Amino acid sequence: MQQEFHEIFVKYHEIITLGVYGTAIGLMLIGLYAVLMKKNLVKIVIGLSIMDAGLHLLFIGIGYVQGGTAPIFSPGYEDAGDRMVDPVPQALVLTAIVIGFAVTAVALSLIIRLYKHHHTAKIDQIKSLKW
Amino acid sequence: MEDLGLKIFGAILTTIMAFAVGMTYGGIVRKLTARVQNRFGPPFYQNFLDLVKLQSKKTNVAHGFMGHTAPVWIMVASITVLMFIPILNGNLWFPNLSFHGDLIFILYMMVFGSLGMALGAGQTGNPNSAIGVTRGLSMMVGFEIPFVLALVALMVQYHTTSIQDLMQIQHESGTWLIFSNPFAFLAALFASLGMFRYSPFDIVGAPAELASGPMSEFGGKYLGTMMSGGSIFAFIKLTLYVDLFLGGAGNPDHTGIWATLAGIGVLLIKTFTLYMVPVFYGWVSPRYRTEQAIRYFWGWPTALGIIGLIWAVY
Amino acid sequence: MNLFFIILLILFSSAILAFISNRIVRGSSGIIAFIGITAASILFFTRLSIGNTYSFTLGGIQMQFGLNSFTYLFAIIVLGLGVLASLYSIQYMKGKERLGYFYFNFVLTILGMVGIIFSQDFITFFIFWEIMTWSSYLIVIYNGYSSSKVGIKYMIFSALGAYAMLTAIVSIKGIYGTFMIKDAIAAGAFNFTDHFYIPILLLIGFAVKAALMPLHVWAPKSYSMSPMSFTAIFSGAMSKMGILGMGLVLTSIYSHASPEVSVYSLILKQVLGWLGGITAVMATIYALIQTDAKKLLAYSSIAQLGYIVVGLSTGTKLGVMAALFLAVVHAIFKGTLFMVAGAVERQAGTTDMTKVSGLIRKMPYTFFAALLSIIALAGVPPLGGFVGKWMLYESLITESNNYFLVIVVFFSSTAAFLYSYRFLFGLFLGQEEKETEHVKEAPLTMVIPMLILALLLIVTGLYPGILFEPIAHGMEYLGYSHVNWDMSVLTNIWGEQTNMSYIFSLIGIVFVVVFIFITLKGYKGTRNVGTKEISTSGEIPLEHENLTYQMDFFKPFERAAAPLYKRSMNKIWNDIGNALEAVFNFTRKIYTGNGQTYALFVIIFLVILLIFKDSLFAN
Amino acid sequence: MVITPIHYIVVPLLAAFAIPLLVKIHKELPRIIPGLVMFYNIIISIVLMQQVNEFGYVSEVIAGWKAPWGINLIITPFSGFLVSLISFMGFVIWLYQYRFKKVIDVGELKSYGILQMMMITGAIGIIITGDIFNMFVFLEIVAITAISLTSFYRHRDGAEAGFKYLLIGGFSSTLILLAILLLYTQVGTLNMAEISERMHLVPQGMKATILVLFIIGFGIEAEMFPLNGWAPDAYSQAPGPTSAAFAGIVVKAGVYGLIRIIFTLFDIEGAFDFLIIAGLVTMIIAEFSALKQTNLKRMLAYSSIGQMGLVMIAFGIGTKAAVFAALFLMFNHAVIKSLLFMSGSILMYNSKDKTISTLSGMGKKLPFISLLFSLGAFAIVGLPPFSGFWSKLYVLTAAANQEMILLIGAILAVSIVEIVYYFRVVSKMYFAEETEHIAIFKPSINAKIAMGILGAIILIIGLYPDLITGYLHNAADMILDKASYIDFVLNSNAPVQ
Repeated sequence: MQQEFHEIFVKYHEIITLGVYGTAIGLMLIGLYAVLMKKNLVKIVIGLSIMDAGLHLLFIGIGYVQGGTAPIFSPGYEDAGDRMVDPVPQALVLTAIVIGFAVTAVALSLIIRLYKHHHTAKIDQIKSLKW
Repeated sequence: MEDLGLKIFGAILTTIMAFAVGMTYGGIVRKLTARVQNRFGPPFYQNFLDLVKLQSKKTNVAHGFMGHTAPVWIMVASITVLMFIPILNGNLWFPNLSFHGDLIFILYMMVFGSLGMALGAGQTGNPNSAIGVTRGLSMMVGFEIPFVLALVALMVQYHTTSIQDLMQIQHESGTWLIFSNPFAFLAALFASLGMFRYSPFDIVGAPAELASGPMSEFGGKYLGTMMSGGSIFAFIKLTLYVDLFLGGAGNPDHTGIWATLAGIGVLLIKTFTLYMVPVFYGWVSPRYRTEQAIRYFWGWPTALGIIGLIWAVY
Repeated sequence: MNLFFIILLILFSSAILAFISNRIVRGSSGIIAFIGITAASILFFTRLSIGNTYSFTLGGIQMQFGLNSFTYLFAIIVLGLGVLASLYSIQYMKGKERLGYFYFNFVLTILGMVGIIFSQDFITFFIFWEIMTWSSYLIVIYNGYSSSKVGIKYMIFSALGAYAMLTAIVSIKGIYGTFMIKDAIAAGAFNFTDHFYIPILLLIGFAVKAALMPLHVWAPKSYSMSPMSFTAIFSGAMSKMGILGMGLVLTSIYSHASPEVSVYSLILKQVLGWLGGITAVMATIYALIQTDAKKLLAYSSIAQLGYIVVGLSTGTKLGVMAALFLAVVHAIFKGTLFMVAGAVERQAGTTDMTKVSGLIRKMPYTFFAALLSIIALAGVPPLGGFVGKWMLYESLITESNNYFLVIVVFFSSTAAFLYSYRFLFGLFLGQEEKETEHVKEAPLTMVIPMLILALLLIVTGLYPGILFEPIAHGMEYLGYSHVNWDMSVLTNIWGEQTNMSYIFSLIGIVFVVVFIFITLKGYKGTRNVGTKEISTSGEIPLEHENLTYQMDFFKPFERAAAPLYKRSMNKIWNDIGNALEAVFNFTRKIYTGNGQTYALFVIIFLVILLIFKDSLFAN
Repeated sequence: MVITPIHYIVVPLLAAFAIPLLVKIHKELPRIIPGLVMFYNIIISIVLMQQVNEFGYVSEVIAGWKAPWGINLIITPFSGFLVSLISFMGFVIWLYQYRFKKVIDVGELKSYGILQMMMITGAIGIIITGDIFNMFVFLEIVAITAISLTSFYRHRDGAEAGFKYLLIGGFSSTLILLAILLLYTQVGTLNMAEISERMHLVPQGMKATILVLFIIGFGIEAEMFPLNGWAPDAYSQAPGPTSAAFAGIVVKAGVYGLIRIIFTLFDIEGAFDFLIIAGLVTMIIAEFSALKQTNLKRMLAYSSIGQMGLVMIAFGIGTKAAVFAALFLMFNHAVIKSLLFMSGSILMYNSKDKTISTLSGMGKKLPFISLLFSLGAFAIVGLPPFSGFWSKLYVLTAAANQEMILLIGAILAVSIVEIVYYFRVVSKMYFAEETEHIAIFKPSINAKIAMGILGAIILIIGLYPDLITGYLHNAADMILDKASYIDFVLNSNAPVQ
């Protein structure tokens, strides 16, 4: 059963990889679109988050080794080094997610305050600081 | 030492002669002008009578230090310049104190008197005087341009800044500079119209308009001394022109008494002829306004001067 | 410790002391400044001799202080005028506000100039140059905000000049590897073959300080707005720093230019000469329409500096000598004249010539100083000014064959009579104002410096040789060989001579004789009257009436020369300034204030870089 | 206790977390603690700089994993110089802000202290870490704290500035992360020394792409045009001490990142030319924009951007003399611009509508502050004998050695603009008619001391630059000597603590 699954996996590996990359880049572009085109502050922040998510996905996709195992050295798996999934991108993504979370939190709190003062959440109406 | 004594004697003689000639010329012009205007006019020696009258006035009105010294400045300028202008070419009796009569020095020294008079006139507090002075100064900026152009043309053409040398050159070559650089001469001649301040350039004194301009407040000994200085000055200007353009007078090779007298005679003829130019011009022209006068000098006379200079260079 | 440092330190500490002491004892700053400058001068003239040098390293750059015969000439100007102006300043500034501030900058300016004189390398030169600039800027704005636009203008042009200079300096370092002035000259930094921009940039830098057209627009107001005791130095000495630099550069160009590029140096000669000439003419005609005596003098300064530049531009022996002589004489008479203006300002409250008149009886000594200076300024014999003018004309006519330039210069100097007269008449002559009845002669400490300077003019007229000596040494330092000079005989290269002592004695004798004659003749009958007693159509003007002719003084001339007044350089610069400001204002619109736009910028920039990455970041 | 580089990070970080606890003990503690921490940091700096002088490098391996596997902290003359500078500036800024607002509620004080400590942690971390991802994390710490500090005042403009900063900062983090990812796929390591060693394996196109991403990512923090839209807003809206900290600390970290990437990681010649062009454009646009500003702090902000442009130019020239000049510029910029922001903030508090035109008469009301502001203005435009002159001179000399005459011309032309707007302010302050009287907020004595220290540094360095040129020369050597850095990190036998 496991073997079968593995074969199927190998078979469609390329498609899946492509899919992962495509999804990641697609997400990033969607995020970018939201950041650049949407006027609503909240939507812009959502766009930023989507962009981050796409990037994280890209990380994971790149770090994945086909048929790899968990990156843990343990008795009986001394040769795991050859076929384990690269742990570094995953660690990075974990950190990045945390950071993204922090950024979003700050952003949302700022939006609240902006809305309080300007009574609008349209970014093109909030430009008392210019030139 | 004997030489020095002779020189001083000559200097005094020159001064007296210049004074006499200047006064006489003035008188003659008054007479002539009157005749042209169909008046009888005063005798030609009227100027001397005037002077005597002025100098013998008992009361003189002094307007402060500058007013007091104004005649002194004029006399200083006249006499100093006179000493630097060769009257007769190479003649001992009319000493050429000039170490060659430097043109630039003379140009500037001639202003000395005007400056003193202007300051004196300024101190009197009479508005007419000040107006006259400003007119005079403004006009000077006008006529100095063609005049200097002409002088520079001569200097450049003959590589000398000395009047004596220029006279010598004319003497040796036999050609007057009026012929070798006619444009420069014309420019200078036009400038002389302004220099003598006859109509149409009589805007400084401007009789009937500014009283008598800078002179308004002067009288007695002051006016008398100023008149003397002015007369000397008129002679200086004429002699300068004659020296520069009309070949000067006198002959360095013959310095005997008769030659000298002949030289003086030639000088008188030449200067008088020259003097008649502004006078004639004045008879037929009404007075300019100041800016018209300035513009006049900056027009053709300057153009002629420039042509003269170019002529001299090439 | 080295003597150079001691002198600079004395000046520096007296600047600091002057700043502090005013808080302790009001008005003591002036005295401290005077003492400091005097002490420095005494030390300078007694202990320091030409040829001394001292090398040191600062910030990894080899530097050198030294004194050579060329800079010594300027040291005479700076320190001499500095001592007198600071003495004058004590009374002039008395009772004004922020004296500590004023004297701090006053002494610093002198420090800057002394430093420039000491500098043997470009870096110290530049450092002191900038110290001089900003400290003088601080004085220019001393009189208040109304003049602060003036200050900005001064600073902009100074910065323009200084940075042009700095560009040249670092280029010299980059190309020839040295900051030493002597080494750079020897290495051929100024030989005009390649890197011709170096001398040009340096000249621009110096031209600003020398108020050369078209970089002069800062000068009229800066000169007239500063306190007069400072302007005496500002115009008298500081502008000479520009002349110092120009002299150095120009002579190096002329003496080092190789034959194949002599045409360029010929062009440079012509350009500079004509710039100087035009400066002289334009400044003169602007001077004569001024109604404020201070502005009149300011314009006149610019005109005089124009003559000096003309002289320098010839590069001939007589021309350079004339320029340097004029530089010294200009320092003397313009220093005096600004002091005179200051004295009038202090005593009568204003220097507006339409409001003041007839001060001659009130301030006779001041008038005397003014009279002598004006005679020198106008170039009328027999004072020092004439000597300089004579040499200038002679050199132009006989040596450099620049005939039309002679006419231009002559035009300017003839027109100079107009404003000379205007100055004397406007302040001192004419009828006395009722408002100025209380005016008294300026205090002694103000009169003495003026009189000393005025007497110096007589000396330089009688014995110009005492100035020729240092000038000749300086020129020999610059590379001219066999500079001939005489105590009082001027000689041009055609061999024609003018004997100053001769002229002087002649004028003196005639003056005395006629003066005695006119005074003694009918002495008893002479009636001294006031200025109100005049014959105006047979009426005597009333007490309160003032008939002095002061308004539109040279209106006829103005009308005649109207085309010359049409385009003012000031306006052109203002237009340029406004255009630049508009550009700047437009530029900052990039920062729209919209966060999204900024984000867009980032993305666009990213895309552009990614597109061009191969060409941009090729290995 | 042995002092090691990790203290730099740990101590402020600990302090940041301790502040909310300590405030329970005494409500004045959040005021004092940052000062103590910064003082300790200065001590570390002194000790470590001595070691650096002795051995050349000091490094520390975290958790026993040697490089390239673990994260290492490394202090070179260059990073040592910068962290010392940051520590020092941090201390001066603390001195200045101590009692900046007398009446301040504890909550605000607490959060301010936390944020500030975090920011300094981040800035120092960026500089001393040898791991690129670690650098990214620290950069994010700096960014988030800086954003929070920007909008620290709860008025509307603060939030706006903060949001803009956040928006652009978000891009910055995304791009850097992407770049790190790409780099990792190519070289398979995150240690900077190892990356640098393996860089030649990376294909050209990929290398350039990564570089572009890095440049934009760090360029945002380093205020490169056109990525600096956030900067003027953030500078002008942040509290006074924070503005000073931006100039003295945050930007320095950003530039450090940029320089590290370009000099150590990559060996692409074109990047230097790019730096020159980018720096030039940054400088020109910023100084032009500064000219017509009416708000003093905004003007200072633009000026700050312009200075960073000059720093970029100097680094871009790339010779040793130029790098030395760039470091000198960074030092000067930190000191002078902080002084300007400090004194400028006090001036602004005393003006009614925070515009330059209301500054008239300040010279009389606040003589000391005005004097220091003027001193700063004189120094920043590069007038001798103040410290700003030397850095400008060195930059120009370095440029001249490469015969970049037009570059020199451009720098100096822009300097004239700089002079105009600074001197406008100075003359306004001293020589304008006093406007209406408003209540004067006098700075406390400690603020005066802080500014006095900076002023004294400006003067002393200006008169005797040799005091720091030695350190700067060492630092410049290090930046250019990539090989020995790699060698040290990877095969080090030197004292590793």
